[in-house]
Amino acid sequence: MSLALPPEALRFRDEVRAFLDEHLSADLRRGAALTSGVFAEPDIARPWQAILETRGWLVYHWPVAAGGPGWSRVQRWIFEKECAEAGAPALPGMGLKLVGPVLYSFGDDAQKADYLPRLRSGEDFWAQGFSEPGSGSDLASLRTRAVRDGDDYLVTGQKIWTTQAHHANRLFALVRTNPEAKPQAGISFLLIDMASPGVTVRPILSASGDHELNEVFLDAVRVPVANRIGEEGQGWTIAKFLLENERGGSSFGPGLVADLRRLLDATGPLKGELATRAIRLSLDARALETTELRTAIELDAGAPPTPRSLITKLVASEIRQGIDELAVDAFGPAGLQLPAERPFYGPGMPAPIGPQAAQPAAARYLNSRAWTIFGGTSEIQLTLIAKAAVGL
Amino acid sequence: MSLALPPEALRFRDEVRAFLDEHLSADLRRGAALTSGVFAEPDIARPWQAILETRGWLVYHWPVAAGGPGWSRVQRWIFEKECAEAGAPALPGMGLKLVGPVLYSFGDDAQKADYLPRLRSGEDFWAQGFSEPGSGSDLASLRTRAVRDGDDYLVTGQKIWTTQAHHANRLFALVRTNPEAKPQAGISFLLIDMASPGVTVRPILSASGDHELNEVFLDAVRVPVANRIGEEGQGWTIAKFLLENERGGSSFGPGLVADLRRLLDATGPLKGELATRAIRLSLDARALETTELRTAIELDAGAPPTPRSLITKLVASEIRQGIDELAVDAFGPAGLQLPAERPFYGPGMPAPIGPQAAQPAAARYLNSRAWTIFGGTSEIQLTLIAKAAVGL
Amino acid sequence: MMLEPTEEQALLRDMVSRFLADHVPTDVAGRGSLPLADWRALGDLGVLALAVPEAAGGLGGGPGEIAIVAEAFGRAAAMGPLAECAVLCACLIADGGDQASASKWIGAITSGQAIVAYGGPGEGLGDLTVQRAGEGWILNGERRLVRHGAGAGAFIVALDDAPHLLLIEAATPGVAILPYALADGEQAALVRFDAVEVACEARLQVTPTRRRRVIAMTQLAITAEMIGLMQTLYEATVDHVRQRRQFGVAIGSFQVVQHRVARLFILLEQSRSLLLRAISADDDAFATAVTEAFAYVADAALRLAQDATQLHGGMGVTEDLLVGRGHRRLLVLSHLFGGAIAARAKLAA
Amino acid sequence: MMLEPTEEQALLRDMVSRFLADHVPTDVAGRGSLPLADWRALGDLGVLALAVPEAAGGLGGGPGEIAIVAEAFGRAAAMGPLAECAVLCACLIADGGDQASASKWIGAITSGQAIVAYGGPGEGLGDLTVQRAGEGWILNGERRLVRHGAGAGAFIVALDDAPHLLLIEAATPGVAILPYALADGEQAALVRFDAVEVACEARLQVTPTRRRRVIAMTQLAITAEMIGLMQTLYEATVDHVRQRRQFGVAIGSFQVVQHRVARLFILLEQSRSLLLRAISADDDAFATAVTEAFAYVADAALRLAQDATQLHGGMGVTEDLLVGRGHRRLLVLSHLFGGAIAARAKLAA
Repeated sequence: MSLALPPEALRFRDEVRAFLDEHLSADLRRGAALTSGVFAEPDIARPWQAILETRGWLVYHWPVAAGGPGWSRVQRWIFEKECAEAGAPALPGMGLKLVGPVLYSFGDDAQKADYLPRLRSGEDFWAQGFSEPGSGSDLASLRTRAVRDGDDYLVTGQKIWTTQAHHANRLFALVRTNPEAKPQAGISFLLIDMASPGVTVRPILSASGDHELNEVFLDAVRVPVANRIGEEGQGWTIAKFLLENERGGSSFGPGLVADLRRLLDATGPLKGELATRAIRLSLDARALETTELRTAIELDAGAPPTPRSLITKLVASEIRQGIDELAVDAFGPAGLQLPAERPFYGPGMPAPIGPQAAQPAAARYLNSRAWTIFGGTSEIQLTLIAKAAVGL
Repeated sequence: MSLALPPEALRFRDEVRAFLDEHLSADLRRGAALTSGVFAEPDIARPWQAILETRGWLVYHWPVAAGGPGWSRVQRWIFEKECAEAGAPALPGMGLKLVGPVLYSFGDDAQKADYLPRLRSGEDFWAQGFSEPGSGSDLASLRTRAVRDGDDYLVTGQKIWTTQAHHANRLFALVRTNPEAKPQAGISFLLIDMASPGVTVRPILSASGDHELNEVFLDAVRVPVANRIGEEGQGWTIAKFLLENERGGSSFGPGLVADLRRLLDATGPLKGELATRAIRLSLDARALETTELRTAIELDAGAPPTPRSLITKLVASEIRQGIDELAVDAFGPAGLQLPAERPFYGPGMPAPIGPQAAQPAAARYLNSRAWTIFGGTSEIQLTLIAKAAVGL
Repeated sequence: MMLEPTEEQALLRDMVSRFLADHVPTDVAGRGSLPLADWRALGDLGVLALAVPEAAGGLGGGPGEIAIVAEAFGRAAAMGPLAECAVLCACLIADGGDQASASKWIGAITSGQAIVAYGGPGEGLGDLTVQRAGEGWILNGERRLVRHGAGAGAFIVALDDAPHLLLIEAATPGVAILPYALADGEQAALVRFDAVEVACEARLQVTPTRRRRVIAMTQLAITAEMIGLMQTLYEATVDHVRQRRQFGVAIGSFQVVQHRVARLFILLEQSRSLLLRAISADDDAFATAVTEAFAYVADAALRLAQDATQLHGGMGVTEDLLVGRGHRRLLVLSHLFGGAIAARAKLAA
Repeated sequence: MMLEPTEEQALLRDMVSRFLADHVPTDVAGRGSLPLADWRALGDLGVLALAVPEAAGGLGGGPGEIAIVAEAFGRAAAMGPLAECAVLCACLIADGGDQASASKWIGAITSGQAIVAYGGPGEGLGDLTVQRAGEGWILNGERRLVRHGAGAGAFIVALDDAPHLLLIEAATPGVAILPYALADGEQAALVRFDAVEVACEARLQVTPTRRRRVIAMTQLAITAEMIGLMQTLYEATVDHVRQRRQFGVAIGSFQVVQHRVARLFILLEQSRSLLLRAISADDDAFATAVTEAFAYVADAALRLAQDATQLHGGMGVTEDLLVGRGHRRLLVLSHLFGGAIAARAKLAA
């Protein structure tokens, strides 16, 4: 009974560490440290993606057959922890974490050959078209229609909360192909070229002033039937697969541990209530990374997925919000500045009030409120835990 | 717009204060300060009840027609605040607060003449027979049966959580007189002589070791029909009247403010986390007493009862628990002692570890967990607030 | 003892509310300070003279009146230099300024023609030193969070360790103003003082008691503004959970949503109680009662804003809805004067 | 890297669990220490020798083994002087005692024949002074929370400001033992030392590093015991909300109940993670990792106990159900060594 990493794991860790030391430039670290949104912007993400792809570690969580390096779950955990400690950019997950696994699991050979290389090279930038204005947590009520027209579908509807859609050239979307069927049964999974006529992207500004989210309007957009993943009506099954990947896919704890440490480096030692909150957050984050390591060890040992992994997203969201609220409090008056310019590491940014790390604090605080909403609200997560893990 | 007490209210306050200075003996104060349960035990409660009755202030919350002093709501609030500040014993509410108002509101002349004087003199000590093992928050599901037999009912069933029933000679109880009717419609309200054959009281020890609660077994207990309050089947209406009195009847804030102050007097200045918790509790308690004063002012001005008063019991319960948990933490190791002997002010009590105020701390902590359960759980209260105050 | 506003207070509230309803429609609310023209119009209505003593040509309003106006601002998510300029700086000049300062600035502030901004001491607010120089002083250092400092005609600078309150015009040589945006969209400034020569007339002679009271009045205004905005966010949230449907029902029918909104109701009622308590406190107890109210409300406001955002779902984190913008505003207001943490520390001391 | 116990650890766990299941039925569990006969039987099974180094005649178990046994105790709500006596005092004597002490006490402890109780320093635990007197010392003062002190044959007294660890027999002149009951039904003692003469052989020579480690092992045992009891209360609560019906349905079907139990699941999993992390820490990191685990678990345990009580309704506050008695036990365990607050303060320092 021990979580201590065995020698071969330590060697692997050192290898990752050495790689990060060498290839993660100061500019990339700085960009990552001053990113206010969930994911790095393309100017940071693209070069880092290329570096990882060159090393063969971009799709480290994909199976060997799909081009992954064949790492164990524990190796993935170690890799994620080292990346977090080193302050690597958070690559957008829509391609690598979401549609990638869908493509290699449900796509046909032509689709795989067509899309996977471009996904990895960064030529394709993906956005996710799931949510709609009327259907947030209740995905099955989606209304975007795809009507068959020869070898194409004509897709009409509206998607919302589409992260980084303004950078994307590809959209994967759930659409209703059969309005007669039961809500879940009539849904299909389509790949849409954002350059198609009828696609309009409208920005949604966050309260922080960040532009990460968008609405995507689809007006009789012509999508080849060949761009459908799986069978018609299989969309719900694929979506569930994807959402489980989203929830349980990667480790949150290491990033939270590292972010809290970086915050405390920037603020210096905290006193009083702030010190107490920092300790509590640190214990929560360390517990979470260990919970994630336990799950990785179990999966490597061939155990079936544990319901414990359901807690990850919920707990991570609350720690994230706790850290970002602590930051505003700890930076004092400097935590209240919120320049309109972006990115925070860009040349157009005004001089910070107080330490540079304080400048994105308010933006981060506001943005991180989204963590308990998107990707399944905390309320949905708790119900899921009660049912699947507790057995109520 | 001001809550400042006008001169006549200040004069009234001074009158109450002078009375308490003179009549609240050191022994009574000490007994009250070292009581671990919700209510004072009879050795403390009876003499204090007699003193108040002599002054005409025992049933200060009853209308003039029922024998009350005709105080405004604000006067009641002031009286309760002064009693709390002075550390007066908490008189059991089953008679004075619960069945008393039922008697003068729903009783016939014979019942009033029979019971009210003995209630005030302390000759009658009342217990409340509402809850049953199967029906906690769901009172309408009660199963104790009362079957008509000539001029009597034969009452059979079981009541639980009967506070101080081991001291009581009277029980007021909800019983099912019509098993055919809808759950709420078949219930009646009876007054039962505890000396009747078939009444058995079994103590329920609290986790703290205190004996406050009991089970009362009723085995074909003969109760004259004349002991029924109101009509047959009117029990639910009377119970609702009584529960509203229980929830909204008196002020909790002043007692919590005073208890917290006494705790801090005993512990001396607190540091760090404990100081923060004390401040938060103090703000909560001061807000609550002010919320209660606002309600009193409104009622005196003739406004209808405000839904704001629904928050009182819930908020008070949580502050109560907060203070009692703070006490255990603040007393340090001494907060962990829990002698089996009772009462804490009695001659048989072993020497305290640390300050005397620390000796009942663990008992109080354990007992106060009941606050969010009895008299409508916090969950029930929140639902009530959502519906009646928020309008959901 | 009266919960309702007096007739005069009700007239004041209705006047301000009506003005703000007309001039700050919902889609504009919470995006930044009122335009100067609107500010002047408020001055014309007498709103900005409210806190100034009658002897100094103001309306001599008390805590009740100030809270009523500030709450109306919060209710409408309207912004402007109300608390620090029209309450704090105006009162300090009226109380302690010489004839020249008073005649130059008080009329300008109360008519909405000029802003005097406040640079008080506190953790993270920057260091300042003041040295005697002849009849006057030399000022060096900075104030980091001077709300509305970008457009101010003058500053009142306070020092913690000295009884100095100095009124310094923005155009004084050595004063450098670095404007920046706060989270609520208002402009603040970091103001640097580089060997600024301050004449002896610039010193405001305000007794410590009065100074404490005026600062408490300012904090009361901020507390009342938070409560007004809490009320607006609360009502928006109740409406939303009644209307928004998921899984075929209104989300307000879910037990956890009901309980959560019930908690917000409690926060709001308790906040209001402490505000009323502060308004009603006698002079000796006033400053502490305000600190208590602020300590509670600053926490409650942020908690309410967070839950309002959560219950609004995705829309709650955008700039499109007032709930997101109100959240930003409450983030700023709840952190002024050191926020709830400094207030609790003060109460514990 | 292995989550499951080794084969030997599993045998140990099963043996202790079986013994406790046989000897501590649910209606007895959580009411106080095991009877002496049972304690001796555990000694016969080798359980009490687990922490003692092999060189001193023990089994030389590590953190994993100690956690397994302590967790089994918590799971069964069984009580006894496991942490402070069989782990802490036994190890201190084995490490630092002379031949005579070792031969007198170690066998007696590990066989369950005698109890050596621990009086450590800390806030509220009482003042002690020790003065040199010839070859030995004179001890004056008290220790206020000596668990199992009432029946102890000897005490190990530790001082904060001195490297002293003194082993003092209960019968030594000047030692006065005042037994009292703790909230969990166990007997503790306030022990007074009135000019007690301590011979030089009574001093346990334990290096600071080793002492820190042994104290961490003790805290680890208490942490594991809490987790075992949390698991028991959690399971009782899940069973209860499945079975208890109100308003015609199981209360476990209410959304707020579901979410609340889900939170308990999270607390338990996170607690277990920090325990495993501490067990797995290398020597340098061990003491800090234990403090971290204890700080988290002490809070989580009390929170879980409170919610378990709440969800059990009225029955939860009685002595009849294990949930109420388990709550008492967790109240005590979570406050040992200064509780979560002291642990957090240590981590912040």
